[in-house]
Amino acid sequence: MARLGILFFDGPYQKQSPETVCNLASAALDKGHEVRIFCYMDAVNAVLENQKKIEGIYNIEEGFREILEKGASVKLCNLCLLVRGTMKNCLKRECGDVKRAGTPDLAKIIEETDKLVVIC
Amino acid sequence: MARLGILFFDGPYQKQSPETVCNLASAALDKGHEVRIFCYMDAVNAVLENQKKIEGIYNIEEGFREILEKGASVKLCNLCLLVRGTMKNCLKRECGDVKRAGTPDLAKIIEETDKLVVIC
Amino acid sequence: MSKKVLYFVSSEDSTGIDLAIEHGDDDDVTILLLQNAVYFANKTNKAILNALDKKKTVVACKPDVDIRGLNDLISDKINLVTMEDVVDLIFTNDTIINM
Amino acid sequence: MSKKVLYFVSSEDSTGIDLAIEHGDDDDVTILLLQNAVYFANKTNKAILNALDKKKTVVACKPDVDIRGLNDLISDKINLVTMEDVVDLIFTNDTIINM
Amino acid sequence: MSEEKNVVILLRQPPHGTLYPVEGLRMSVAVSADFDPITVVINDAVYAFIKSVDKTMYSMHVDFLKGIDLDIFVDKKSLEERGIKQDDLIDQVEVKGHDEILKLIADSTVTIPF
Amino acid sequence: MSEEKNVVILLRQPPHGTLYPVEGLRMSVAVSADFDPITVVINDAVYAFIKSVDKTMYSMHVDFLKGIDLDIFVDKKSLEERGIKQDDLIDQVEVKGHDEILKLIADSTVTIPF
Repeated sequence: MARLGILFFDGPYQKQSPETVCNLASAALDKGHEVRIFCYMDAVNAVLENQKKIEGIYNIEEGFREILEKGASVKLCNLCLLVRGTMKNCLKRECGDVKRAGTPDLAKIIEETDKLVVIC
Repeated sequence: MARLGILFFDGPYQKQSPETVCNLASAALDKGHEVRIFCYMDAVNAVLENQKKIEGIYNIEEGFREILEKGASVKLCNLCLLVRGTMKNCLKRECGDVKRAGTPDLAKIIEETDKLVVIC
Repeated sequence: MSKKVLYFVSSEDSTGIDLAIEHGDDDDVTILLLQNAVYFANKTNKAILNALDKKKTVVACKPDVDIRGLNDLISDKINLVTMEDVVDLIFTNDTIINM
Repeated sequence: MSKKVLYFVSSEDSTGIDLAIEHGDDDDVTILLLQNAVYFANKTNKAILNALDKKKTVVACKPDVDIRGLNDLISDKINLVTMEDVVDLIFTNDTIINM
Repeated sequence: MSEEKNVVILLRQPPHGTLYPVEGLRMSVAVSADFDPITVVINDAVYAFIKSVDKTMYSMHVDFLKGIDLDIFVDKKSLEERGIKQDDLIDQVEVKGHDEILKLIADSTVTIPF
Repeated sequence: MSEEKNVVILLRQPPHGTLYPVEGLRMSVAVSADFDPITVVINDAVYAFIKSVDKTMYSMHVDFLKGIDLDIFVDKKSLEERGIKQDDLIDQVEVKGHDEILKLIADSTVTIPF
C-alpha cells in the first residue's frame, strides 16, 4: 500500500475541487492507501462545521467527515484560517485526524508520501 | 448625487475583488454617492469578523468596516452563508448597515440604484 | 439613438474586449480595464490594438497599473484613470456591460 | 532512462497540455484530464489532437465526463478512467506534473 | 423606472467545474420577480444546456424561467466552436446568431456576468 | 529519500489579481527547510518579477530564497510574448530558455502549481 498526498486551494461551493479531493481521497482509502491532505488558502474553509445541506448539492463538510472517518489525515494552514477569521469553525478532533498546521507540514507530506497531487 | 450598486462573488485573500469593492465604494462615498453592495457566493466570507491583520496585506474586514462607517449598505446572501457554515461570523449591526438578505434583494438594488457594477 | 456604453472589464476573460470591439459604431464605446484586466493593456496585446483601431476608447485603472508596475509596458494610447474617475465613468455612461 | 510521466491537469489552464506536448519523446507521457479540464477532450480541440498525434496517451476522468454529458462530444481516442483508475495512475507513474 | 431596465444575466462558465452557472440561473429566477431578465449563454456556458449534462443542480431554475415565459438565448457561434448542434440542446433554450446575442448584450441596462 | 525529490514550485499567475504568487513563494520558503525547491516562473507570473511591480507582499520571500542560494528561473518565452526584457527584471531571478524550463519541470518529482 502506498501513501498519497493531496494539496488544494479552493473553498466550498465555488469550484469543484473540494468535492474532487473528497472523491479521490475516498477512492484511494478504499484501495487501502494512506491519504494526507493539506488545505491551503481558501481550502481551509472547506473543512468548516455547520455547512447546511442543500438538496442536489454535494455537501463538502460531509465529504470531509467521511474521509476523516476512513482514516485520512487533514492539515489546515493555520495562517490561512487566522487571516480569514474562520479559525474557530473548523471540524473538531472528534471527527478524526484533522489539525491546524504550518506550511512546513506540507514539506513533511511531500517527504513522507509516495506521490503528491494538486487539485486546482 | 447618484446611487451605485456593486455585486461581487469572491472571498478574501484569494482574489483582488473584495479589496477593489472597498476602494470603489470608498471613492463613490467620498464623492457623496449612495453605495449598496450585494455579496454573493464566496463574497459573503469577505465580511467576517476576526480577520487577523498581516503586515503588507490589505485587511478586508477593516476595508468593509470603513465603508460601512461611511454609510455603505452591505447585503449578504443568506443561503450562501448557511451553506458555507459562516452565518455566525458576520460583522454585526453595530458596524453599520450590514444585513443578511435573499437574492430578491439584488433585484431591489438593481431597481433602486442608477448603475450596477460587477467586480469579477 | 447613439448612447455612451461602458465595458467594465474586471476579469482576465477577454470576452468583454471582444464584445466591445464588435459593438456597433453608432455608440460611443469605452473599455475600462480593472484588476488583472489591466494586463490586456500590454502593447503586445492584439485585441486592445484592434479596439483602438476601431475607435473604441480604452482606459485602465491607474492604481491597478501602478501596483503592477506596468507603466512602461502599456500602450500610450490608453488613458489611466483614478478610482474617482472610475466612479464618474460609471455615472456618465448610459449603459454598463460588466465582464 | 525512459520514465513514465503523468500530466495531472485539473484546471482550465491549457499550459499543462502544451508542456506535455513539448515533453521529450524518450518518456512515456500520459495526460490525465479532470474537472473542467475534460472540456479539452472535445473533438474540436486542436491541442489534444496534436498531443494524440505526438503519441501522448490522453485519458479523462469518467465521472467528470459523465456528469458534463460529454460522451458524444469527445474524441474516441481518449480513454475514460474511473476514480479508482486515477489512483492507480498516480502510483504507477514515476513523475506527476500537476497543472 | 424598473420596467425600463433591461437586465441580462450572462452565463459564460461551464457547469460542474464551478457553481457560477447554477448561481447565475438562481439569480435570473430571483430577479424575475421585479424584472424580465434575459439569460444569455456564451462560451463554455453553452455546455450547461446540452441534453446529456447532469442538470440536478439547476433544472428547477430552467423550468421556472420557461414556466414564466422568460427566454434563455444561446450563442450560435459558441456552439459551433464546440461542435455542438442545435439538436444536442434542451428544448427550453433558443439559439440565436452571434449578432443578435451581441445586440441583446449591447441593449441591456444591466449586465450581470457569471 | 527526501534528497532525491526534486520539488518545483511553478508560478503561472500574475501578481496582485490573486494571492497565488505570494502563497507560492511562501510555499517555496517553507519547503526549503527539507528540500531544495526550484521556483519556476511562466506565463503571466513573470510580471511578479519586473523591477517596477509592488513587491511589498513577497519581497521577503524572494530575498529569503536568494539568501539561501535557491534559484528562481523565469521562462524566456513568456517574457518575449509580453515584451519584457531581461533588464526589466529584478536581479534575484535568472532567465532560462523555454527548453531548459521544460526540462526543469519534466525532471521534477513533485510539481506544485500556483
